[in-house]
Amino acid sequence: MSIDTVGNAERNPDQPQPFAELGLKPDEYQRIRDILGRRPTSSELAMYSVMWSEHCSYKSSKVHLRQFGDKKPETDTLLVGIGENAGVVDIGAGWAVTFKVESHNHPSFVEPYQGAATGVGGIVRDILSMGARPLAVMDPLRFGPADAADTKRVLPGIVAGVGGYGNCLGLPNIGGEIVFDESYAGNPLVNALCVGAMRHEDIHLASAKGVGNLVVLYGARTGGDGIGGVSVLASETFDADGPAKRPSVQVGDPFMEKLLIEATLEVLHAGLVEGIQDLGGAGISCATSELASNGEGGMHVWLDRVLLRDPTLSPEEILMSESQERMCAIVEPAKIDDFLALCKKWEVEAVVIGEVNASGRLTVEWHGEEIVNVPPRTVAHEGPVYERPYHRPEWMDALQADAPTADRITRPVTGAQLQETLLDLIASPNLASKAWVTSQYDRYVLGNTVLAQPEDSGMVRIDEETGLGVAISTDCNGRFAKLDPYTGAQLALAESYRNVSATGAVPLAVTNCLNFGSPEDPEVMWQFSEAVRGLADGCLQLGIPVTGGNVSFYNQTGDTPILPTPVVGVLGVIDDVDRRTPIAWGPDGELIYVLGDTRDEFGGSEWAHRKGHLGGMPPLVDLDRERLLSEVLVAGSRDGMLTAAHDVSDGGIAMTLVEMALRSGVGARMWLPDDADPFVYLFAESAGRAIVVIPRSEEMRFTEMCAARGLPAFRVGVVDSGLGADAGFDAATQVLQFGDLFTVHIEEVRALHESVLPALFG
Amino acid sequence: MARVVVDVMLKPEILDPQGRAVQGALGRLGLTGVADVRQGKQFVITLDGAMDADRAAVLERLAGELLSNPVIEDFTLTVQEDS
Amino acid sequence: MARVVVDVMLKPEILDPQGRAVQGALGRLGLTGVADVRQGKQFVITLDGAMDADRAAVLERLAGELLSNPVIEDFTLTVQEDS
Amino acid sequence: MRIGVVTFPGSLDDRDAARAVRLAGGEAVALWHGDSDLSAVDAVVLPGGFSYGDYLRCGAIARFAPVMSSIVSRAEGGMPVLGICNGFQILCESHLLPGALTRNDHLHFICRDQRLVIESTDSDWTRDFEPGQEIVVPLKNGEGGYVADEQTLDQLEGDGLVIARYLEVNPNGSRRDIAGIRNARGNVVGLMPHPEHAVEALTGPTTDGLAFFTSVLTTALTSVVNA
Ligand SMILES: Nc1ncnc2c1ncn2[C@@H]1O[C@H](COP(=O)(O)OP(=O)(O)O)[C@@H](O)[C@H]1O
Ligand SMILES: [Mg+2]
Repeated sequence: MSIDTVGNAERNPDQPQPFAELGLKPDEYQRIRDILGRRPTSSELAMYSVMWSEHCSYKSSKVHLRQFGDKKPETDTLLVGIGENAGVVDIGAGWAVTFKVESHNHPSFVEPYQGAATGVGGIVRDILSMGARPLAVMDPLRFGPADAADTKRVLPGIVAGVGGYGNCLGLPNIGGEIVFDESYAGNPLVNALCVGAMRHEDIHLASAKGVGNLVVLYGARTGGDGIGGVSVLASETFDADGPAKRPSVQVGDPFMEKLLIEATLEVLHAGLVEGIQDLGGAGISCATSELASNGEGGMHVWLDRVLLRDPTLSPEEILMSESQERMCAIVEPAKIDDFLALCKKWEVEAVVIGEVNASGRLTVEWHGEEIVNVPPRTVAHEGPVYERPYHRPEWMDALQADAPTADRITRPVTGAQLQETLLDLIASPNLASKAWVTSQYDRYVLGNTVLAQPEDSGMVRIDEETGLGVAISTDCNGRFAKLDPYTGAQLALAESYRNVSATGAVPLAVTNCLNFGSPEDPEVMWQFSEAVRGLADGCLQLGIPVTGGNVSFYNQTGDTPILPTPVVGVLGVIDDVDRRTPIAWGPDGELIYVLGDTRDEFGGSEWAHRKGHLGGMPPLVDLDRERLLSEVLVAGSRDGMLTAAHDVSDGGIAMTLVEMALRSGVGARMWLPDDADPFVYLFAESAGRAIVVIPRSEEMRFTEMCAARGLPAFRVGVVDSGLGADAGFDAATQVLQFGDLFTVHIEEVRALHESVLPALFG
Repeated sequence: MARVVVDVMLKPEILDPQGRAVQGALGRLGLTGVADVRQGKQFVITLDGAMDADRAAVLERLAGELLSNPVIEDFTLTVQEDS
Repeated sequence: MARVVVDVMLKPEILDPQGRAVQGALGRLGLTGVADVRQGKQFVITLDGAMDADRAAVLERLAGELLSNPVIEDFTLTVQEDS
Repeated sequence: MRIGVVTFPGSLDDRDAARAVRLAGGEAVALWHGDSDLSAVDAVVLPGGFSYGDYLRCGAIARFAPVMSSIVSRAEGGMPVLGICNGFQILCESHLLPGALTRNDHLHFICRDQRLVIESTDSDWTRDFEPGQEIVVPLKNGEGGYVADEQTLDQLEGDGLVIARYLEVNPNGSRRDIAGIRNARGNVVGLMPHPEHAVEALTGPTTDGLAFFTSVLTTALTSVVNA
């Protein structure tokens, strides 16, 4: 096997190189030559090609993502902003929280279990690399139609993978999403979110500071995982036999990740670490170039010291391997023995692979020969930036004009028709109980889970002394985003913000995972640019900064992209988790109120989706109203005025009430406003609404607060466990009575709601 | 009665965390010089009646589609005709 | 180099839900007359150097103590001496 | 009273077990799998989790940890030991309790709030319950199906060694709905569900689990009085 050295590159400047196979455009290749003043070695080519890929360089999205910084609201809660592994938010009392969502879509389509498992593993290491103890995970998922054969293949595997990894790692799963839509057939989305916490003084950054400090690689051994494209380089340098087979799939080892977490937290707390970085996409190439360019600017690496799982790997492959469960730390020489001893305690292999220097270059050596000599910033941060063309699709006008009006789709009118509509929504895979999935996830481990599904947000306690905690929700209705990406992104933000507020937490910060089709399609690029603009404007208006996120492009089959799916995660803080607001109402006599205005809004609704229709405009978004609603929900929780609160979204008021009744097991009597169109009132998906439940003793105080602040509040019902007999059941039967229109039996509804996913996937 | 044994192993290039855990334990418990451990699955399938070409073809297909995951695993299939 | 294969199977009297699930699936996917399926584990252990009586004894012990649980499982151990 | 909580590589519920011990009024002492010294604890909890990834068989590798030799010999001398979930699996693998725990019959990991009936209250860990008391605690496992041969099962039942049984739903195919068992002396208890996750109203479905941990403190008091 011959090694392409820097000397060799200088001696043979014109040797042809397979840059195109590695995904580099001719001008990008030329730029590398210009930067280096010579042709790159094959190892350098490997590094540049992977670091300049869409996935690592954000070359198509960068120009748009800048808005998150440019439009950042005034805030003093952001301790670390966009650009690090994950943003860090101050939640008071010396505590800081970091959270981020990332995609693992394509790998999960190829191998559902391992793709999803390694997706969870990757985001957990991002959180760990900030110095935080990971506390919980969430999993926003999207699938093709629930009854499609491929959904039956991917969904159980993905769910088992999310659970298998998270459960074994000991992180509670506190929420997520499961949405079915035709557009995700062949393009399932697996987004994974992790949240972690640390004391302010424990925040760590990915930078290689301090000349003479050592670069330690620790965790799993390096194998040939995820190096698909780079094998072309290996095959050039290998003898006639060609390279050994390389795996196309990465296998996760959650046990190793658990050891990695414990070992990392111990070395951080012992003060043994100057800088730290996880290894994810682009492996050692990414970690060394980012650490070097964020630090003193120089680093030397002895690549042959890397512990290998597969001894046949070439240096190019080692540089690019995406083997899981690895971390990289910068350690002072005086502390290296203690560092290695703690790794040993946790049975984690560790080896010094490099040293920080002042050369301003990243140099890599392989058995005494120099194979890389580059300015690290050009690899890590100065990749190509594209201004991809975009334009509003011509079909948008027709799509938006095709509203689901009464003329277009017959609407239910009679009590029986309205009841049938409700039962159909309850049994739709998008609204049915997700317990078949979530019961495969441990939500109890660590003993700090205050809320998990089916509550509006996940909530975990961070400080056992004071009860300080955080709530997180992730949301996105891709149908809304298709009808209008700007508004759709804001609606995703609004829903997530509302969900966090409903639990009593004050929204503080935003993360996002932008799942789109191909950026080379100007129409997709338009959807993307509109979604980013909407989200950035929305965050500015709500006063909560974007702290990080992830972009996933190329989610499409042929020319058909997925629904634009900007998943938004909002994090809120609650100073005492003991006063969280759940969705279950309390005893008889408590009053049920709808907050906010209901309009005839069905564009992109679940009702229209059930009718096979997508068109019209999404619901109006009024972020000032969302903010007001949030303040009322938080104040209601703080002052002990609320027993329950639940945000109104998919399936409208009727579905929201059903979910509350199912959670509490107690019936209620509802009435409809005289002037209301029952169908619109029950099923419209207008934004900016929540249902709250108030003890009678608090009614006056609460309604006065709403009136004073100008938030519409309508009394629409009362909790009542004694309606069974009236409805023709025995007296103990719990029912939900919708005026004189219709009545549903709660346990029958529960059986229906819970039977849907088991029937499809059990 | 025919007996068919299908052994399924992770492909050599795929990480085998289970095998690794066993390897560590074997070493700690006194077995010297363990170079490698791989952990696989074994299916022992008993069929009524004799094997024939049709069933052999179905089995071969299902061993590669159902019993193993061709993305990460290899299988070997052995027919042991019983009395 | 010696190769040792340890096959571990649930005892016949212990219910094997995995085997049962596989049996159902094989039937649904077109294999006729499946009388029984049992799913076991297989360990392929590669040792540096040759087998000797000491190592064979350690292996035999660990196959029964570590690799299998005698309460519910049986094992068979096969040594395949390699070149 | 000092109650040790063992951390193996891959233990997950060790902090929770320690919290439960503290809430019950005991002193939680962290024990490390690699130490055979038990730091003069009066009782030990083997917590839940995936020791060594549970890659071979749950509890199979942990059983050989140095700390286990000390625990086995102290348990044989009467020290109270509670194994929860993975801890139960380790106790079976160590032969401190009969039988074994196998893959759930439905082949999925399951996390649910589980109703149980406490059948034996004369163990060191169940004294504070009423016989026949029904409780709800979380259950979460992938390999929780209790199996043993018929003779062992008959003997467990005949000798009153079943401490808890599943009610309403058998979540994993356990033989005879067994959720937990004890040894004849009553100091060693294995339990598949997780009482340490039902010790605070805020984070658990109930606080029913606390009585396991107060029981062992009561045991200690009684033995002091009797001594
Ligand atoms: N949609 C987005 N919104 C805001 N920040 C983003 C977005 N996508 C990526 N980022 C930020 O860009 C940086 C690089 O992202 P990424 O490559 O995913 O990080 P990592 O290398 O840690 O996996 C991170 O700070 C990330 O938070
Ligand atoms: Mg990162």
